[in-house]
Parts: sequence; C-alpha cells; structure tokens
Amino acid sequence: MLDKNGIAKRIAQEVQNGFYVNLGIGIPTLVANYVREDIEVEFQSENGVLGMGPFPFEGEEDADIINAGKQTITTLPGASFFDSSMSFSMIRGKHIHLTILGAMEVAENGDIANWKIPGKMVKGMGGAMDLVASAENIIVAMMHTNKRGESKILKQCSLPLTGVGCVTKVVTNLAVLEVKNNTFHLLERAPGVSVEEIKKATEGTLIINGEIPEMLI
Amino acid sequence: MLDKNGIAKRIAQEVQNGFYVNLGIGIPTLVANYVREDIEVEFQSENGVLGMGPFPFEGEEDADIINAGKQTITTLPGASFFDSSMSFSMIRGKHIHLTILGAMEVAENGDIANWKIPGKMVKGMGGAMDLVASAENIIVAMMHTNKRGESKILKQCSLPLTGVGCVTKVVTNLAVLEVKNNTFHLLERAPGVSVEEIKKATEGTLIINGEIPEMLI
Amino acid sequence: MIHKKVNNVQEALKGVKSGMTLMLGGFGLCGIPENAIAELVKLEVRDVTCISNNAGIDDFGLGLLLQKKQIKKMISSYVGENDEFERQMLSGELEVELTPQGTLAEKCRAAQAGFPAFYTPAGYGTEVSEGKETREFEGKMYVLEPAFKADFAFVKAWKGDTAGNLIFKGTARNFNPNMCGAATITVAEVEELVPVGELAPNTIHIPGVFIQRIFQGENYEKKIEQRTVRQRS
Amino acid sequence: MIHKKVNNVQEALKGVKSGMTLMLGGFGLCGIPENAIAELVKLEVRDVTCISNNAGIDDFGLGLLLQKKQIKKMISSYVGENDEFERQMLSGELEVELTPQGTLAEKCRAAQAGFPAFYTPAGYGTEVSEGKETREFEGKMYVLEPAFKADFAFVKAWKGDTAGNLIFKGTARNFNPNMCGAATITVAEVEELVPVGELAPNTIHIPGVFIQRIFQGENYEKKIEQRTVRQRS
Repeated sequence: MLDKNGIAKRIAQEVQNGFYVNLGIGIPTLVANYVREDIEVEFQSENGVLGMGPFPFEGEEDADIINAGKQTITTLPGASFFDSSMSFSMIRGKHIHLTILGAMEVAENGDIANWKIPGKMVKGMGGAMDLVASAENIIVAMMHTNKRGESKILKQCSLPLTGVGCVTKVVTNLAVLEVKNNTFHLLERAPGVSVEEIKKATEGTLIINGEIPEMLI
Repeated sequence: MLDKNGIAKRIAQEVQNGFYVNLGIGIPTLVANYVREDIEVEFQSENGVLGMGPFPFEGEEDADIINAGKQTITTLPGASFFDSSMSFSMIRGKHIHLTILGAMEVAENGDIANWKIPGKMVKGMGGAMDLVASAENIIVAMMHTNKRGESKILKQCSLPLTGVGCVTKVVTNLAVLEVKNNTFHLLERAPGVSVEEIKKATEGTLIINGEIPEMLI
Repeated sequence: MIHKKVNNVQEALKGVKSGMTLMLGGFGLCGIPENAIAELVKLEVRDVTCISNNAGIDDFGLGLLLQKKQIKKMISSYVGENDEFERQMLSGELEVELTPQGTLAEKCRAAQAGFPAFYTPAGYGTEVSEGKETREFEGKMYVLEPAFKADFAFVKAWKGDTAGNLIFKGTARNFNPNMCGAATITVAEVEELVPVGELAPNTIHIPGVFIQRIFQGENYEKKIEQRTVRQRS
Repeated sequence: MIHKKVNNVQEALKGVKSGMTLMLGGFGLCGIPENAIAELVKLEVRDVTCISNNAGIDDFGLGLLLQKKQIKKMISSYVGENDEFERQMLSGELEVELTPQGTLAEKCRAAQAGFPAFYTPAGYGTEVSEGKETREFEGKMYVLEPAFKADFAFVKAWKGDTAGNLIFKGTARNFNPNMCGAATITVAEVEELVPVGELAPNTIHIPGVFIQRIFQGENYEKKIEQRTVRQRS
C-alpha cells in the first residue's frame, strides 16, 4: 500500500518530457519532488505563475510569490508571471499537458467530485472546474477508500460534480486505474496489494485483464 | 469655408479635459495639433499605443513606434504600449471618450459609410467598425460634398455601412451638425458660409432653429 | 496626460455606498487592496456585494468586512480559509455565489473589454451550470456566462504613476489587472507611486485608461497564509 | 524548463505545407515576422490562407507572397497599401475576407484562450454581419464570431529566451501576443535570443507555454511605411 508520497512518486512517472503540468493542492503538490531530473517539465499554478521551483529557504519567503495553495514558493530560470485571465487561457486553451488533482469521488464514466459536501463543507471549486473542463489528460491522486473503508472509486458520484467524463487516470494508495469506456481498467497494483483487495475496495466496474503487475516505484 | 486644418481646429474644441481620444486617419490626425494646451488629453491609436506625441524629429524615427496610419510617432510621458486585443478592450469597453474619424457618407439616422466603394475601392474597415460600434461620442470630420458637388450628408447612406445609428456630430468645411432624432441639427456655420449654402449642400433632413452662429475658430 | 492621483484613501473611496457591488483584487491575501479594505471597514458601508476570488482569513483581508457583517453577498471561487465566513454562510446570513476561478477572471475581463457574455466549458454538467444557457460548439458543451457589473473595483499594484499606469509584482498580479476598468470606477492603490514618465511604456501591465483614481498605499502588512520553507542543506 | 530553441528558420518552419492556414503578426510592416515570410517564399508553399491584419506592401511583408501568387485567401482588416493585392482581388484570383480589426484580434485571442466564439458589437448592421448569428444583450446588438483555427502562427518579438518567453517592443507588439498559442504550432522569431533566466519573470509579455519553436532572426529590415517627421525648431 502506498502513502501520500508513494502516490506522488508513482504519478511523477506519468510526467513526460516537455510537459507543462498543473498540480492541485495536497498530494499533487508532492509530485514535483519526484519527477526525474532529466525530464524537461514546467509547473504552472493557476494564480499566475509558470516555472515554479521549490519552497524558499527560511527567511527568503516573499508574500508576493505564492502558489494556488497560498504557499510561499520560488521560481526557476525561465519562469513568468501573468494575470488570472491569461492563466486560464493556458488552461482553457489546452496549453497545459497534464493536470493532477485530488478528488473525493471518481466515477467509472470519468466524472469527478472534489469541491463540495452539501451542508458540511463548501470551500468552493477554485480553479478545479476550469481545469477538468478543458484538460485532456487528468490524473487523480486520491485514497481508494474513505475513513470508513467505503470506496471512493464509484459507479456514479454521489457528491456534486466538479466535471463530467474527464478523468483519464486514477492513482490511489492501492492501484493505478485507467478510465475508459465507462469502466475502470486496473493497470497496476501498489506494492504488496492483491487484486482481490483492489476489487473489494472498488465500487465502480473494474476490468482486470491478465496478470496485473506491481508498480515499480 | 474651412479647409482641412480648419475642420480639425473646430473639432479640437470638442475635446474636453480628461478625455481619451482615438483619431482616425486623415483630417482627424490633425486634431491633435489644435487641442488647447491646458486640456488634459491622451491620444490612443488602435495599433497599440496610448499617450501619442508629435512626429519624431528627423533621424529619430523608430520603425517599431507607429500609429494606426503607419506613421512614425513619438510618445509622451505616461504613454503605454499594449497588444491589439487590449487596445480593442479599451475601445469596446467604452474607456475611450471620443472617436474622431473621416467618412464618405453620413446619414440622418447616424449611419456612417467609410470603408468600401463596391467594385472600386476596397481597402478594408481597419478598426473603424469596432470604434463606431462601441464609442458613445463619435465626431465625423468630412467635406460636406463630394468632388461633383453632391451632398455626403444624406437621408440614407448609399455605400456599404461601417456602423449604424452611431454618429453624434459632423464637422464639415461648411458647418457643425448634431445628429439626433433622425435629423441633422445645424449648430454652426463655417466662416463666411450662409445657411442657404448649407441647406443646398445637405441632402438629409436639416433642422434649423433660430439664428445660426458662425463658428469661433 | 490625464492625472489620476488622489491624496489618500478617503478621497479614493469617495462615493462608495452601502448596497454597492465591489470588485477586489487579490488571490488569498496576495495582492489584496489592504488600504481600501481598511477604509471600507471604517466607512461602515453595509450590504455590499463583493466580487473577489477569496474571502480573506478571519482577521485579515475581506475577513475584516465579514467580522463587521458588512457583506451581503460574496462572489468567489474559493472561500475555505475563513471560519466566520463558513458560519455566516451556513446560518444563511451571507449569500454566496461560487464561480469557477477562470470564469470569475473572465467575467471581470469581459466587463473590462465590453463583451456582454462568453461561452466557457467550465462547470458544464455541474450545479454551476444549472439554470444557465448551454450550447454545443464542435461537439463540446459550453456555459454562457455574463460579464460582471460593479460600481467600484479596488486593485493593488506594485508601482503606479500619476497617469494611472500600473505594474504588478509576482503572483500579486492575479485578478488585479482583469478588474481594472471592469467597474464604473476603478481605484488603484500602489506600494510606490511615481511621477509620470518613470515607468517604461513597454513594461506597463495596465494602461492608465482603465483607472479612475490612484493613490499611494500605506503600511502594507502582506500577511502570508502558508509560510512554507525548505531547509538549507 | 522546456527548451523551444531551434537553430534556424528552416527548422522553425518544418511541417509548413501548401493549403495550410497561417497566422502572421504585425501591423502594416511593424512587427512582422520577416524571416518566416522570406522562408515561406523560398519554400514555395501555395494556396495558403493568411490571417494577418494587413497584406504588406508590393515588395515587402506578405506582398512578397502575393507576388509569387502563393496566397489563396487573405483574412485581414485593412489591405489598402498594396497594388498587386488589389489587382488579384478585383480579378478574383485572391479570396479576401475583411474583418473588423478588434474582431480579428479577438478571434486570435479566443483561439489562444479556448473560447469557441464570442459576441462583439463590431460590424452589426453592416455586410460583415450578413449570414452571421446576431443577438441582443441589454438593448444592444452583437454578432457571434468564431475563434480562428490555424496550422501555424508566425510571430516576431524583440527579445525571447530559449524557454519561449517573449518581450515585444513598442507598437511592434500589436497582434503578435494574441496569435501566440492560437495555432497548432506557434513559431516565434526574435531580434535577440537570450539564455533562459535573463528575462525578468515580471516583464515577460508572453510566457513560453504558448510557443512551440523559437529562433534568432536575422537581417531585419524594419521598413517604415510612412516616414513622418517634424522640423527641429
């Protein structure tokens, strides 16, 4: 089974050379730490920066330079700043190759819910709705089940949707799943996790073809 | 009767303190020369400059700094450069207070034609259609009649329109006309020009109320 | 040139009244118009509608207006950092319209640029598109979103000149440029107000034409919401 | 960072074929991609559709492509400085689509920003709106204009870095930024190509994400169409 860093590490393998990548808050933010050094990649944050670097050294934080999670950041050579409208031009115009974000629920038709629990939690969608409506390559980083052990990989989302039919891949603490033809296709198992365990933790239709390899991370 | 500079001089009196002004090619360009020095004004050119100054001194021309008439220009302190999309945001968003442009025909309902003579002259509308569709204060600078002595101040435009119902004022070599309620209202006569002469040169409905003063220029 | 300088925040906010719709720049606490917000608290205007990506934190930013219950309605994309906000929203004291962030930015830009409405894919098929016109273009569905209408926009820039030209810094830029000229009156506060001619025309982010009033801001706190650092190795 | 630098104009134009739709920046001869145009002439691509505000003059800019009859269709706002253009248009050899300048700019920006279409008041009630969908918003009429689709965009900037970041100069900016990312492949040529890190992130007009290829341009002529000067007094 993977922890949050393990999920991030596995997703980092999906980052290809030349990709512009938008990382959501939470596990996705960790992905930047695990991308291979020989891969050319630039991270965009929708609040208006491209070419994000690591967190600043203590004492070098600049209140005017943050990411969409409101964390202080640095920039790498080649970085640029821009306004919100241009930031979403990049996103809506499909200039960002990969979007990695968290979710509360994912459904077998690619629907995603991650912004609202009616009556309980209403933080807002931030940039997530724009991202999932436009990105062609959306990887969700999430736990396979909730704290009560119930599956979050569903036939249908029960929470208000963030976007419809948009998720292409899901990486959880248990597995890597591809979303296509209204089903989840099991691609990889997390280290030490059996196909049976994944089946049990998955409510949505799960397609298992042949031997399922264990992740290499 | 006014010459081109006279028309420009009269129109310059319409420029109020605090106005951003877009000047079309031809007579309108001359208006900048006659605005009173104590008036705060900034000239915009739709190719992407605000705060235009006079032509450069010989030898100081810069191919990268031109106006929409492709003339080399200078900028004044406080000037800015921007892209075409932002330039028309200023225009479409009604941030420009006064548009002065030339015309081939103006009609009593405020229609204007200035971009095309079918089969003869097709230079294109440039920014004129955007300007007349959005500006709330449009002054046309033109000759009252064409070379054959025919009126260009019409009941209805015969040429393809640039915009509909948009012209607010016309300053010609003969008169100042206000366009309202689908009629031309004679406000001023050019020096030495009689009301009769203006009537004869005007095809559109002309309203003459009381004594018509001669322009003060 | 046309002078836009006013002497202080009081003059800059002249005409702001209860019941108005206000736009406020900033992302989280980054690039917010701190001086204008402090003055709005002092003015005790009430029942205002605020268009702002976020709602500040409990004791800073728009949280200060929330504390005093001056806000009737918030139009934002993310409001998750503010307990008082959550309390007022859940109790029904505060009306909240949540809008996708890119849609929020473009509704500002549409107002600035004279577009009445625009089609965006964001929110299609979700509750955000409920009751809204939707339309297909080349096999993809879009939602029609109208431009914002606001009485005042309050933006904060790094440098500005007396003609209203603005330059922003880093990610404090965010929504600020898109809100310039998107309201009837745009008020810019700047960290450094310079004489006209000092900003190179080629480096200006927002030309003064979009700004009605500009003033030299004071005592910027620039609070950091998430101070994240790494260790020197 | 992601490297966008190619070694020369030949490499930059790889894949350009007859029959394609090309966007070209510039206003008049100001800010046009001189190197790309020269190479298009050499490549002898034919039947291309060109989206460009103007069509150059007889012996420069897009006039060079017109001379060789390489252009099938021009989409422009103003074409009045070119006799060969007029001849080809009146004889029917050349198809011409005249579009209001602000609409032209926004059709580029819509393609860049992922908007399928937009409503503009420009051209309503004129032959430009004939056959197009029109619509009223709050008592004013608007025309629905679709985003452009193009295979290549050729833009010219003043400075650029190897990550594709661009800074334009003066009014040579014009349509260039709006065309970046508005075609499948955007090729930027620059007067000065600098190593990554030399352009301050806050001064970049167009981030490299919109650019696929960048190269150091050569031998810029920068012809002036209307050399207007005043006398020293």
